[in-house]
Amino acid sequence: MSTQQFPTETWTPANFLERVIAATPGESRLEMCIQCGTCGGSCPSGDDMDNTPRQIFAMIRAGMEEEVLASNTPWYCVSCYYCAIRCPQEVHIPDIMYTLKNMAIAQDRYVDSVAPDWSQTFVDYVENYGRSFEFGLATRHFLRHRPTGLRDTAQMGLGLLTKGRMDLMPQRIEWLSQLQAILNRAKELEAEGA
Amino acid sequence: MNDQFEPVIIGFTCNWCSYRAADLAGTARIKYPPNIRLIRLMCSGRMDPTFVLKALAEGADGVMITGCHPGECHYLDQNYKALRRVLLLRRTIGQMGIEPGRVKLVWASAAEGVRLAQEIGHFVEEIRDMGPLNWPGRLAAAHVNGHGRDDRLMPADMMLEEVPA
Amino acid sequence: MNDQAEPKERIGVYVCHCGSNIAATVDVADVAVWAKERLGDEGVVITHDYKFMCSSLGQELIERDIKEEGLTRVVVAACSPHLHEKTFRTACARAGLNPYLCELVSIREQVSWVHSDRQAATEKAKAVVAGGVERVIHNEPLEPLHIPIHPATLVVGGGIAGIQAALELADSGHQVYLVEREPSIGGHMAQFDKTFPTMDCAACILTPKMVDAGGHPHIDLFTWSEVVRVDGFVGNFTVTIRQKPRYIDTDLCTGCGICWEKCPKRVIDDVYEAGLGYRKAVYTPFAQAVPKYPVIDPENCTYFINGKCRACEKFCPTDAIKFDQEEEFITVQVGNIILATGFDLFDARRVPQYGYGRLANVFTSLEFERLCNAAGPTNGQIVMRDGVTKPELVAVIHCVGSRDRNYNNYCSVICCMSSLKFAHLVKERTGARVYNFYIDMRTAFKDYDEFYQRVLEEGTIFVRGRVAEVTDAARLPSEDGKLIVQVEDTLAGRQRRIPVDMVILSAGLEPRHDAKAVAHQFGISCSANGWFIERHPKLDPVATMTEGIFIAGTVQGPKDIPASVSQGAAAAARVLGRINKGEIELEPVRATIDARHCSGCRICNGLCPFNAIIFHEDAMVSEINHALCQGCGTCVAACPAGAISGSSFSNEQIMSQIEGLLLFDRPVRSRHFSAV
Amino acid sequence: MQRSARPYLDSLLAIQQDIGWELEEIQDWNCCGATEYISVSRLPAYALNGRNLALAAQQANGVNTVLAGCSACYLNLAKTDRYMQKDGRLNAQVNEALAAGGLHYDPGTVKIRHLLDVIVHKVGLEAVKRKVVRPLTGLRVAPYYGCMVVRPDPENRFGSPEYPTILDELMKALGAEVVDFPVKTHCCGGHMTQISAPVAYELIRRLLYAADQYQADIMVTLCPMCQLNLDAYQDDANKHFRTNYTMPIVYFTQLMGLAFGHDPAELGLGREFVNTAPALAKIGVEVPEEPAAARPRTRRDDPSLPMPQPLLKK
Repeated sequence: MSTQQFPTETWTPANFLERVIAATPGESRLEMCIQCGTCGGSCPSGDDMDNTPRQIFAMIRAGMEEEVLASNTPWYCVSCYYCAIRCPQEVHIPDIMYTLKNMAIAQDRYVDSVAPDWSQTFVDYVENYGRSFEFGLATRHFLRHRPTGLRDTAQMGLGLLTKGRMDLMPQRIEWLSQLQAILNRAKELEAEGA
Repeated sequence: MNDQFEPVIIGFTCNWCSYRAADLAGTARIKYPPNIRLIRLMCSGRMDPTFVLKALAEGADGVMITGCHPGECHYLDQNYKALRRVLLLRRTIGQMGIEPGRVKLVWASAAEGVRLAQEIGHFVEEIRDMGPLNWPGRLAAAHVNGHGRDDRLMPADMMLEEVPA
Repeated sequence: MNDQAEPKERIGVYVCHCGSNIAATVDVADVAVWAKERLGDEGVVITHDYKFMCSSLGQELIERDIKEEGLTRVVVAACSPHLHEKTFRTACARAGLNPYLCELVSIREQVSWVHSDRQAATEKAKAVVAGGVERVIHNEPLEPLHIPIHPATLVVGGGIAGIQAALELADSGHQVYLVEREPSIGGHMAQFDKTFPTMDCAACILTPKMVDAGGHPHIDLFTWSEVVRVDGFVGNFTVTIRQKPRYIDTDLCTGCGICWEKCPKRVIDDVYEAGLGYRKAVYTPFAQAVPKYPVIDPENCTYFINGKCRACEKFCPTDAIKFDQEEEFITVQVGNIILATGFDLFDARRVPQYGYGRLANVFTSLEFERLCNAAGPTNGQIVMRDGVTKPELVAVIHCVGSRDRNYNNYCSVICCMSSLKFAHLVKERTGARVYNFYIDMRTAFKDYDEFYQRVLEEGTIFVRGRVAEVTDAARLPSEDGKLIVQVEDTLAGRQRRIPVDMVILSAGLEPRHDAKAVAHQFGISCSANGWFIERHPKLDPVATMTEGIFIAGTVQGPKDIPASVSQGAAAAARVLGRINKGEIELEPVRATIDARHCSGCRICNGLCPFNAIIFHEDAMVSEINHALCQGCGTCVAACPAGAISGSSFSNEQIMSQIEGLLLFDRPVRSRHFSAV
Repeated sequence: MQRSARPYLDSLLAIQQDIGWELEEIQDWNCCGATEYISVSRLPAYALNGRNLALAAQQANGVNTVLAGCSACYLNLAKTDRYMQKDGRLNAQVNEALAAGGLHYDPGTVKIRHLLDVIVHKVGLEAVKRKVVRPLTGLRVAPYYGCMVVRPDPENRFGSPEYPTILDELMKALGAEVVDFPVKTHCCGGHMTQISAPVAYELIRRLLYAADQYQADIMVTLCPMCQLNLDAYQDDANKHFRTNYTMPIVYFTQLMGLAFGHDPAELGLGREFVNTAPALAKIGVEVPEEPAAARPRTRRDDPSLPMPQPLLKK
C-alpha cells in the first residue's frame, strides 16, 4: 500500500472531500459526520474492513485519497443500510461507498482486485445479456481469483443445476441493443458530467 | 465606465430576525452588493402587498421580503401569513405582466448574517439577468398615450391609497 | 410627488462618521450637503456631519438645533436603531421634542460595513437618508403605554423551577397561585435519588422547599389541577383553573394513610415510579408529597369501575372520602404568569436497536433513578428486572434520542453528567464493572469535570462510540444469556461486542407532549422542537415575546437543576420588578382600528395571534386592545378597508420611506430607462 | 426469479389465485444491477433501473404497481424512482439516456412495492387467514427479513427498519409458532460470498446460531439472495466453522402455499440444499425426495450466447 505523507504540498483535503460529495447523488451529508461510530458499530462486515466507515470519512476529510481508495472498506459494504438508518446525522453512507468504489475503479487504485472484478464481471454480463447469470459469473470469477475454491463452489453450482435452479447458458433479453444504447448514452453523460 | 445593469432592490426586513441578520452581516463585515435598500417592519406579517407594488411602481426592479424561519416567528405564526401573501402576490404580478421572480421571500434568522448576504447576492444576480423592470416608464407611456392611468397596471387598492409625497 | 409647495416640517439631518467606521467608506460630508440641497423641498432645513453623533457633544448638537432652529423632526444617519435609537430619542426628549419624532437610519451596519465601493456606498447612504426623511415626516408624536400591574402571580408547574419562583415571590409578600397537574408538587426532581456533582440526596434538598411552598401564607396551591383558560393581558390576566376531583375532602383529611393501606387495588405506577413499582387506586405519589392528601384515581378504583368496595370510605377515621366530589373551576386575577411546565423524558422505545421494552434488562435513566432511590421499589437495591440479581457488568449509554436527526437533534445537556452519576452509583453500590458509551463528554459548569475525574478514578471504563445496538442474539457461547452492546470503539478503531448484564439508557429531554397547546394557550411561541422561545437567548432568557409571560426551567430548553433554580429565581425577580413599580411602560408600536372605516368583516379577528382584536356585535366593528396588541402589524396589512393603522409603522410611514429610498435618479445605475 | 429462485416463482404463481391476483411479468426486464453495477458507475446504474421502470410504465394497463420479490430489485427500483423525483438533474440525465433506447419515464408513475408488503397490507391478514386449510400449527418459524426490504424504507411500509413484525404476523396468520427472532434484519452476507467468503460465512453463521438458539424449525426469507446465501452456503459455513447446522430456508410464499393446501412439489419444495423434510414433517407435509426433473434444453432453441471472456486488467 502506498502511503501518502501529509501535510505536504500535495495534501489537498478540501479537494477530495468536495469531489466525493459532488460525485454522490442527492445530498450525501458527508460533511456532517460527527465521528460517533454508529456506522462502524452497526456494520456487519465492520470487523473485516481495513478501516471502519467512520475512519474512512475522517480520512476523506484529511485528504488521504490514496489510502481511502486502496482500502477494502467500500468493497466490504454489503448494502445492508443499517448505518444509513441509524446515522444520527443522516449521512448517506451506502451511497458514499458506491462513490468510492466508482472512484477506485476509475483511478485504478484498489489493492485487492477480487471485489472490483466481481462487480465488473457482473456488469459485463448485464451489459452483454441484460441479466445476470449465476453460473457464468461464479465460474469466471472463481477462475480468476480462487481457482482452488472453485471445486467447492462447483459442487454447489452442481447442486443448483440439478435442483433446477441454475442454467448452463446465460439468458439474453430480447431488446439487448436498446439496453446497450441506453447504457452507452448514460456513460457518455456521466463522462461529460465528470 | 461600467455599463452593467445595476438593479435597484427594496428589501423588507423583520425587526426580530432579518433586520438583526443585516446588523450581524455588518458587524461581521460580510460584503454584499449595494443594490439593496432595506426597510424595517416589526414582522413579515406587516408586509402589505401594496408595499411591494408601490416599490415596483416607484422604480424598484425587485423586492425581497425576509422573515423568521417557519416556526420561529416572534409573533407566533405571522410569517406564514407573509408566505401566503407572497405566493398570491407573485401570481398577481404575473398576471400584470411582471416576472413573479422579481418578488422573493427569504427566511433568515437573527443569526444568519452570512446567509442573508448570500441571498441578497443571488437575488441581485437574478434580477440583473431579468433586466430592468421599468414599471414607472411603462406607466408613463400609458399616461402619455392618453389613457390616463392604465388600470391594468395599477391595482385597484393602490389607486385608493393615495400617498402624500 | 415631490412638488408640494410648502414643507410642513422643519427637519434636521445628522450624518455620523462613527470615527472612520462610516467615513472610510461613505463620503459623509457629501451626504450631508446633498441632503440639505436635494431634500430641502421635503423640509430639511439643517444638516450636519459629525465625528461621533452618539457622544454627548453630538447629542448636544441635536438638542441645540431643536431649540434654536425650531426643528420638528430629526433624522440621524448612523448605526443600527437597535444600538442607539434610545440615545437619540432621549436627546430629542431633553430638548422638548417628542422622542418618536426622531428617526435613526443605519448607514453603518447596512452600508459602510457591508460595501466597499465608496461611490456606490455614498449613493446608497443618500437613498437611505432620503427614506428616513420621507418617513419621519409621517411620524406622529406618541406616548409610551403605561399598564398597571396586578400584584398576584400565577406559576404553572410545581417542579423545582416553579417552586423556586413561587417561593421568591411569596417570600417578598406577594400572592402566588401555584398550579400543578399531578397530585403533588416536586416534579422530576422528586423522583431522583442523588444529584450531581455533589451527590446530595434529592429529597433532602427538595422536601424542605416543597413544605415551605405547601404551607406558605402567600401561596395558594392548586395540585391535581390545570389551567384551562387565560384571558386578559399583561398587568391583568384572568386565569381559570380546573381542579380535578380528588374524591377527598381536604378539610377533613389528615393524610394518615389508612385509606391507601386498606385499598385492595394495586396499580402499576408509571408516573412516579416510572413503571417499576405499584401504588394503590387511592394514593399519594410518594411519602413526602405536598399536599399530603391522597387522590382517588377513578380509572382504577374498584368502586368507580363496578360500584362496589368503598373500603377507604369505611376505614377513614375522619370521613374525608367523598365519592360525589366534582371538578371545580377557580378563577384568579394575576398581573404576570411564570410558566415552568418542565419536560418529558424521551421514550426509549423509539430507538428499537437498544431493545428497551423488548429486552428485560434494558432500563431508562428514570427507571434507574427509582432503582437507586432508597424509597423506591427495591429500597435502593440496584438489581436486574428479576428483582433479585445484582448485575456484574453494566453499560450506560449516553445520548439516547439526543443529538440524532432521527429523533431530537439537540444535546439534552444533562445526560453526560447523569450518566456519570449512574456509573458512580453502580460502582458504589454493586461493585460491578461499568462501561460508559459516549459520543462527546460534556461536563461544562462548576465541579462537573472534577466529577468526571472522580468517576475515571473509580475505574469506570469509557468507550468513545455511539452504541450501534443492544442485542440478546449471541454469536458465541460466551455471549449466551448476556446483553451484548455492539459499538465501534472509535478511539481504538475497532468494532467491539461487550457482553453485560444490565443496560441503562440515558434518555434525553423532550418538550412536554402538550407544549404546543400550552404555548398557544398562553400566547407565546415555541421552537420547531417545542421548547418555549425566550425574548432573547442571551440577554433576556426568562421573558417571552408576550408581555407578562415568563418562562423558567426546562420548558425553555434542556437544563440541569442549578440552571432551573436560577431561572425560577430570575423569572420571579423580573415579575417582582414590575410589581414594585406598579406599572410597565410599553413601546407604542400598536395597531388601532378606526371604527368609522371598519366594515365589520372580521378578517382581522382571526389573524391576531394574541387575540387582541375583539368584535363588538352591537356596533358591528372590531376594536384592538392595546395592552394585548404586540404591534406585529399583520392586521394592518390585511384590512381591506384600510381602517387599521399601526403606530410607528403606519402605511404612510412605510409608503413614504419606499418613495424616499427610490426618490431621486438612480445614480448607481448606469443604464437609464427608456420609454417602452 | 426463473433461475436460482425458481421455487420462489413457483410458489408465488401457485398462490396468486388464492389471494386474487393476476401477475404479469415486465416484458424483457433487465437486471437491476444489484449492488454491483452502481459500484462501477453511477449514471448507467440508474439508467438500467430506469429502463425497467419505463418498460413497466409502458406495459401498465391501468395497473401501476410493480411488485418486486427480490430485495435488491425492490431497493434499486424504488431508489431510482425516488432519486429521480428528488434530483432534477439525475431525472434529466436518466431520461436522456433512456431516450437513446426510445424510452421515457416520469418518476412516480409506477409504485414499487415488495411482495410481502402488498400481501399483508393490500390483501390483508384476514383474507390470508380465510384461505388457510392446512395451518402450520407446531412449526417454529424464524422470520428473516434481511436488509434491503426494510431499509431504508422511506415510506415506512414495514413499520420498523430495526424490528419489523409484518412477516411475524403473516406467519402467525398461517398458524405457525413464530420465534421472536432478534437477528431478523441482520445481513445474510450479500455479495461477500463472492468477495471474501469467510466474512459471509461468519454473517451466515450468526443467523444460524441465533435460529438454533431460538429453537426454530425453519427460517423464512423474502429475498432470493438471502435464501441462496443461507441455504446454498450453509454447508460451506458449517465446514468453515466445524458446525453442523441443518436449518432449512424457505420462501414465505412457499409456507403460504402449504397453508393454502398446495402440493409441495408445485411450490418448488424439495429444491433446497438443506433438507426441509424433517421440519415440514411436523405439519404432516411430505417433501418430494427428488426434484422435479428440469426439461432438458437443446442447443437449438436456446437463445443464449456464448460466454464473454473476462477483461484482464493490467
